[in-house]
Amino acid sequence: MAIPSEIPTTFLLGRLDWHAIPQDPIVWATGVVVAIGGVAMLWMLHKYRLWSYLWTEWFTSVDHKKIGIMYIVLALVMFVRGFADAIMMRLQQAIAFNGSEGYLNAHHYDQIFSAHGVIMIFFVAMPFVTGLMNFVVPLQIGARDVSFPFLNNFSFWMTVGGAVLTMMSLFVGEFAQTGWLAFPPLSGLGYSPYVGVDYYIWGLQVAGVGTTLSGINLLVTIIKMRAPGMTMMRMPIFTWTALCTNILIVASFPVLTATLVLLTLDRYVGTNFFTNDLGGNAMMYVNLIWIWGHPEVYILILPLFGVYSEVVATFTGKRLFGYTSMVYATVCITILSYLVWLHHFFTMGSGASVNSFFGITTMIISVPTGAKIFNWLFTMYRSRIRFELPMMWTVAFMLTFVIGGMTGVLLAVPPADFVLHNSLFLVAHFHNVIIGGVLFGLFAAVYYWWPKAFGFRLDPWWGKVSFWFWVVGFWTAFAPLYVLGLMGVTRRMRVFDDPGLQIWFIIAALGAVLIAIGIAAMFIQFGVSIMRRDQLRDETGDPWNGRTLEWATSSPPPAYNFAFTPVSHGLDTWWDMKRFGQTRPRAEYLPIHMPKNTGAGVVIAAFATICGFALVWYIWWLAALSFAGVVIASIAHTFNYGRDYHIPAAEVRATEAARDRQLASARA
Amino acid sequence: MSTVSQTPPGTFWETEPHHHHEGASTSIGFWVYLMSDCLMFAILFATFGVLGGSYAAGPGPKDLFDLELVALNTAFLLLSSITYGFAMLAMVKNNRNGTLAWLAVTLVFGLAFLGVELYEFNHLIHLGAGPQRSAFLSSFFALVGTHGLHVAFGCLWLVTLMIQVRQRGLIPANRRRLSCLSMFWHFLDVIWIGVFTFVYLLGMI
Amino acid sequence: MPSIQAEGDKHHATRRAESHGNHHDDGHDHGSLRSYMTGFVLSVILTAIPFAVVMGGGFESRLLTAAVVVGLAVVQILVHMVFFLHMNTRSDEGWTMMALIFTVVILVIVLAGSLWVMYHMNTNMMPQMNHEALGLGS
Amino acid sequence: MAHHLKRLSWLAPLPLLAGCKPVVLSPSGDVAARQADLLVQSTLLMLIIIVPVMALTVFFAWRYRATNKQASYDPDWDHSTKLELVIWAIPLLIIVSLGALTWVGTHLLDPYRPLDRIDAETPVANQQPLQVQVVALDWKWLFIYPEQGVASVNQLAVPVDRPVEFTLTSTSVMNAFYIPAMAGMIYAMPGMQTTLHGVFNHPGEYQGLASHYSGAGFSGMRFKAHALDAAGFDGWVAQARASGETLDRARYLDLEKPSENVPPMAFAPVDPQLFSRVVNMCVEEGRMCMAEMMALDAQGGMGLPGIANVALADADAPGTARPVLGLPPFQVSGICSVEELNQMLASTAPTDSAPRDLAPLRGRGLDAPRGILDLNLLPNRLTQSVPPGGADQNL
Repeated sequence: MAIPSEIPTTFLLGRLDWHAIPQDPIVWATGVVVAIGGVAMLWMLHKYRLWSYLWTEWFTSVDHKKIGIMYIVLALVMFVRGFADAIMMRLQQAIAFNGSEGYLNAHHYDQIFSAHGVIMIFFVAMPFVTGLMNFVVPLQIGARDVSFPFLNNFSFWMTVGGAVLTMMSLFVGEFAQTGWLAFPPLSGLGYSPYVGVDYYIWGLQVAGVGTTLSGINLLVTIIKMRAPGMTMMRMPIFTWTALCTNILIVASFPVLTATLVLLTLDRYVGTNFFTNDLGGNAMMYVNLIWIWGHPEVYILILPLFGVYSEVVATFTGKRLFGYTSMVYATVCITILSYLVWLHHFFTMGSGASVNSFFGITTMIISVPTGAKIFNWLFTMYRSRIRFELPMMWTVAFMLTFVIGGMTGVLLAVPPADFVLHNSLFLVAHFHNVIIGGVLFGLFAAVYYWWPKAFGFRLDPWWGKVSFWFWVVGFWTAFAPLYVLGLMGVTRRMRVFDDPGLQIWFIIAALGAVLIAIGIAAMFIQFGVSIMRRDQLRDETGDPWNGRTLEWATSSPPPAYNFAFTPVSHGLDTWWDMKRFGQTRPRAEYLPIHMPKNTGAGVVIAAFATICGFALVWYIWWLAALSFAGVVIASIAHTFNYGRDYHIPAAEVRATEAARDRQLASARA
Repeated sequence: MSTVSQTPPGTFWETEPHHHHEGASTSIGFWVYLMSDCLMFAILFATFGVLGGSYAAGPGPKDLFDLELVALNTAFLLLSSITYGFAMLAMVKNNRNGTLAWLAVTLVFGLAFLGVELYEFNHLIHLGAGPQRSAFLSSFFALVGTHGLHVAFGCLWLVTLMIQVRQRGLIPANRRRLSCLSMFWHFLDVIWIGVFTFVYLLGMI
Repeated sequence: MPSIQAEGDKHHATRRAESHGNHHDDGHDHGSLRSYMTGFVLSVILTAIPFAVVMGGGFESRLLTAAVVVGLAVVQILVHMVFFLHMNTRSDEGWTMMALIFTVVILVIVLAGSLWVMYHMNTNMMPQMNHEALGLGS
Repeated sequence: MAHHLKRLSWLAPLPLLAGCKPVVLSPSGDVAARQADLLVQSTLLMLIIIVPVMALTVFFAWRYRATNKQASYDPDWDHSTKLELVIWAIPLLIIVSLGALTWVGTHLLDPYRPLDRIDAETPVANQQPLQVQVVALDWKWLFIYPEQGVASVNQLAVPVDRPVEFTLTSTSVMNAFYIPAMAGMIYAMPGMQTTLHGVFNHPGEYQGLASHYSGAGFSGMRFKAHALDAAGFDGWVAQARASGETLDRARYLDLEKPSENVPPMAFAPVDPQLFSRVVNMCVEEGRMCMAEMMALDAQGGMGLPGIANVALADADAPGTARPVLGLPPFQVSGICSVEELNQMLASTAPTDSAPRDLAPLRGRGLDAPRGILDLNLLPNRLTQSVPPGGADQNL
């Protein structure tokens, strides 16, 4: 709040001065906690001499499995931040009644809800999904890595760079106070003159480059690197959904990039794309950002549809019902997701014909989605369901998601949207599909593929604790929001004057507490499982009696994934292999051609992040230097022709022999 | 579908040496990148389409554009396209010096294009018709400027590749890179067709 | 289970080196002098006509001029695609073409959709006036 | 209506929590009521499929649990054309019915469409709607009653059972105007004018609010909407008139400055051109009005001389800031004479609010459909995207 209206700019530090430190005890306390945690972590790393291990084995790794895991770690870290924001909002809304201003001022509260949305979408859901695809897809299609392993590493570090910029805004300066999509003119220089929106822009741009490149990479991997015999209609369903997701990424993130560039020009150069004067048109921004924004929703949910399909088929011990219609449903959703963007702004006033067109296309999407639900349902029919945690999450998803889908279709009816738009009903709806669809699926996926990634299972007891707290907590937190929406309460409110509403907000806050316990239980589960890893060890590589190729190799898989390339003769290749007893090939091992690790990705991404920071604060010399750094480091990287090496046959032989022994002991 | 055969359909593992030949994904990968870039231009075109008539009571295209200059620029870009084509043909014939020579010619045309464009921008800004004057000019500078930035990046890449070809010759990695840059260069040409048609020619009608 | 007697490691390494050294087909068609020249001549013509038309003052009907200019641009884009970018249905098993078609579909949706939406928005909401009353009208 | 409500009463259960009713489902205005009806009908339509799916999920999950060895097990059954037809067809049928409902409902309840009925029984007779001009300011609402010549801040009063036509705009950022009990919401945006038609059927005091986040003072941007009987409304107007504070352009520019949690105010008389100037963003002296600018743009702009026709913007005005890499903000100077301006502002947006029949189910600004992409170019429709003379100019 204490930001002066005229911010002096110096050559050396740009706008950066003491005013950049937020005048807010809550932020200070957070800063102290983060600093203590950070120092403790650094000390641990130093004490156990983990630096060079981390650098050589993880940070510079081009192994898709390790990059996938790093993505998910990033997502979990950012999830804690995003959830902290959520619980702060719930608390504020639960107490800001009867004349109370609550404990957050507008400057702080408005940053929190903007940051919550940005972080949850861009730095939790996106990296989580990307990490999952990175880890699973090459294994599922029988490949040794992705098409462009270096690019994969670089994409990851760009995502980290975006996250770092966003996190930095908490302690240095401020974050956007505009909502997660930063509509102009509010996000224009006139109404947001300080650094909040600039952090938003550069955080997303840096991460967006990573996302686009990662999308191209995975898309090409699926197109070009499939095992022999694996035709399109024999691809595992998760790979199919990953393919469609990456198509959506490649075809929608450029829209976001271009839109944000235009906003940037408005803010830095004074152009008039979205200003009120000189011919600018703010509605164009809303139109463009939603052209990206709607496919984005499907980028998040589609891969999880794939996860549910894999989980259902595995834990019912049954072939997936209606594979073909599942594929067509996925493709339909991919195309249709580009035809519905206007439903996010029916109430802007585009008129009845436009509104009804987009309303109806939106409803049409529910048809393939409905078909998917039925397919999972009929996969369960006449099956033998093992209620392991992934299956529990899947059933919880099916029951939760249909409600979210129903309220979604409801919001697609323009006249209904006229009373529900921007209300807490809308907030409840999208949390219903994103938590009930995306997050539940991610938890199922973590439990399902954890043994593949680390060689041991997760502890089921703590997993069940987490599950029940999450499911009950979710409904306790969001059912009241549906009710409040029907009472005409709109979103992003900081204080309320109708005391009758308070009880609902208190219930919602209690739900958030339950969810917090669920999250804590999940982290305890990870810790407990790591400590008990020897009891939980998976020696077969196939702990769930799986159907797809990732279960054909050991847990965790060797660097090269498969010593020999698998050949597919139909769906569920691993299931077929087991059926015909062809689970391990016997032949002379060959040297395996693999990409080398490189630090170039870390370096270029670090320069890009510094450049973003310099641009936020108008530190032009640093921006120029770091941009030159990006260009020079990239060019220098292209002069490196020796990017690969061969794993000698002897090493492969030794690894595979160890696996033979492991399998033998598992059988014994 | 529900009939499940009981005999193995064949072997499930490829135990013979198997070449995923290196860089097989590069051309499709780069193509996909170009498609995403194309969508970025689509947004800039859409913005120009919506805002291109908002002159804010200032000058419109007829007051500002000089078609002869645009024709000259188009000629530069077209010529650079065909000279890049010749470089590729020389590359196929394994003629390193020929490739380098044609790349150099391409670079000259590329730089000439950039020079003319910078002259045009400079001229407009001097007139007072800079990107701040109206939404039309904002979207004009954004669209044409983004294309120009791409050409500038292409020139930088071209220089890098010339050095690499000189150093290492026409090795497969360099051939792949030359093909990628070829796609990039011709793609920018395609975008330019859109620019001169929709921005300049239609603006002057 | 088929067991193939594999050659020794060393032998492999040489075979790999060979196959790396001399493959020209990197999944991409490089065209021929003839195709490049055809493309070039065609695009020169297709560029010259619209410039000539517009610089010469255009046709009587502005709509016709615009249609001719846009039509020729579309043809020229196709020429560039075929002769310079070597688009065909074969390269990379048709994926290149698929990607292109998909992009064009999205492009059309985005462009047409934006213009349509924004047209309605502007018509409904932008300040309007009866400019004839002001004497500004044509 | 009422029976729908009863069916949905589970949504607002527990007498303990009462005291607040789901106003969206039991509103006091006919438009909102019809919107609520549509909401309920759509929900019921979807429950046709949602309920069986949820029931089957639970049933299958229980029935086919691994421990239940009695249940049949058919691991290779993965396809049934009949079943797949059904699972695609049923959602499709529901969506087709819902789509039809949506198409009609959207056109019928389009906020731009003048009302044709007061409530389910009463059609609109020869009754002109009450004009209310709404301006979203940072962070308060200004209501101007052009017929009555009064204005109020953060307080709306309208007569019961008389259609109201709101024309809305904003001065700074995007906003949305929402009286849940009356007629849904619509955006209010700077330099643009939106329209909302609504009516109150029951007298009372209702909550009105901003529903689109607009910055720091957004939470306090609330007002009370009073639905009064005819006498009460006249009384309210008289009281407003008695306030004695004039709302002219100078007072407006003062009012425009950001302020939070503003208590209700009243003004009379009101500059009759004020709203028109706000929409056209030319309340300050010397600025070119938007309509004038667009008319000029439609003629191809003002040419090179137009470049110089600008003046530095007032650096203290809200929303003005100098971009770090650009020139200080400037604005276009108006060129119309006072008479021309008066004529133009008076002729802005002629409202045609006579009750209509159901035939052209379109917004006011548009004519009957001619296909999805048909940009019909009427000469007097000045827009930014399509100047007269053809879309070809800037497509």
